Amino acid sequence: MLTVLFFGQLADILKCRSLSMPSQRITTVHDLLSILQDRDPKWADAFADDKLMMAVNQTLVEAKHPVRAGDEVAFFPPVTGG
Amino acid sequence: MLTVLFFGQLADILKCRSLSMPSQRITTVHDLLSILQDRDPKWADAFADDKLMMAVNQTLVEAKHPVRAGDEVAFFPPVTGG
Amino acid sequence: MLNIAVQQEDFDTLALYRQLTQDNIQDGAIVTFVGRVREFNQGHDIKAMALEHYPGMTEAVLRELAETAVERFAVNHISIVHRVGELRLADQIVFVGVSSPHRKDAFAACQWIMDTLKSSAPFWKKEITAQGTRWVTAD
Amino acid sequence: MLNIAVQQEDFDTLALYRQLTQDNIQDGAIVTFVGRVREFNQGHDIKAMALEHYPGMTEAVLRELAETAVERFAVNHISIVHRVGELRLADQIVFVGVSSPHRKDAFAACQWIMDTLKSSAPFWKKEITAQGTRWVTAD
Repeated sequence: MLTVLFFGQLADILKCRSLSMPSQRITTVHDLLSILQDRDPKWADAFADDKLMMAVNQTLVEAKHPVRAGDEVAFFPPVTGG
Repeated sequence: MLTVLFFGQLADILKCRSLSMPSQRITTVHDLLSILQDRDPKWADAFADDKLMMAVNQTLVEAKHPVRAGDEVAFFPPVTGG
Repeated sequence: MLNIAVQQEDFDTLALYRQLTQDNIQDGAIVTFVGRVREFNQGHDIKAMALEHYPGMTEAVLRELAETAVERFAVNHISIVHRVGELRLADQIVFVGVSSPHRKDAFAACQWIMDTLKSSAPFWKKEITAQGTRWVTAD
Repeated sequence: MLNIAVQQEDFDTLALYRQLTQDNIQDGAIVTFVGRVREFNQGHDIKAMALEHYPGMTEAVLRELAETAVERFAVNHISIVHRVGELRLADQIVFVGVSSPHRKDAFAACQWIMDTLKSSAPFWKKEITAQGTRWVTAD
């Protein structure tokens, strides 16, 4: 299984902050993104944003980064702290 | 008359912190420097330092800056505050 | 000394400054940055602000920022404190303080930490204005 | 607000910070620099330090620095405090604090003031070491 987290405006748009999903057929963040986009048109739009940031196990990564069972994967808009 | 001030290591070398002198024959800081250098060999050496800084009426200037009766002229080594 | 904190409560700038300098006779230069909620952000009249973050990752990113700064610059002590939750106008948001034997390294490290924090630490600001709430967008 | 002081007594960093920020809701960024007497200066073991200055000119130069910084950078409040007289190891020497709506201007102005102060404000440091006293030479 994977733990998938959403933050900031993305969580508001999806009306979802976290979900668990099976890790079969998922070898990269990109694979996970495709599955999430297929859920419904609103999700498809939300994940089409090319400014979206992503992290695997709390480290920023690119979409090509590998994903394994047990990983925590997070998606969020550009950060605005400081 | 002119008020002439010395600071930092320069005052130590000259064993003098201030002096008054007539302003006749002095139209620039450079003229004043020449007169001070003529006082004795130690003064000549001290004022030959091309890193020496100078101020007229408490504003940093170059040696070509004009000097008038009543001015306060200061000479000092490169500053080391902060 | 690396001090990293993510907290709801306000921070005490003087206590953080003292922590950087006490028992520290090697560092002649201390630079601090404090970010506060200011009157106008992106043209809206702010009443308050809510700061969301990614617990766990936030602390890890700030710690790695501090560790990288120690490698890149001649700095010995670093303190980074970032608040989360609801903040009001003029409240303090973030403190970054560094100490170094050299003035230029202290300025460069403090500025690098703030710049990198702004682009990589997982915080998101929501503004609460008279017109409602809106997420702040990145520059 | 421009605050300029040349004084023998120590300064209170928190009070100076508060002066920059109180009743100030326009500035989200505050950068401060503190310079202190550190252990090794130019390879000598420092016991104490004496700071001479040019009374009158010092204050005028610091005020002009602050006025120029307000013209060159988007900064609203500036505080510059420089000590003179005898100082010991780890004592505070100088405080420069600026507040700005913008982080980059706050950093740039604070660093510009320190760099320019170092090259133009009439202060001279004498180190008191176990081997005697010696004037510090400029870099």
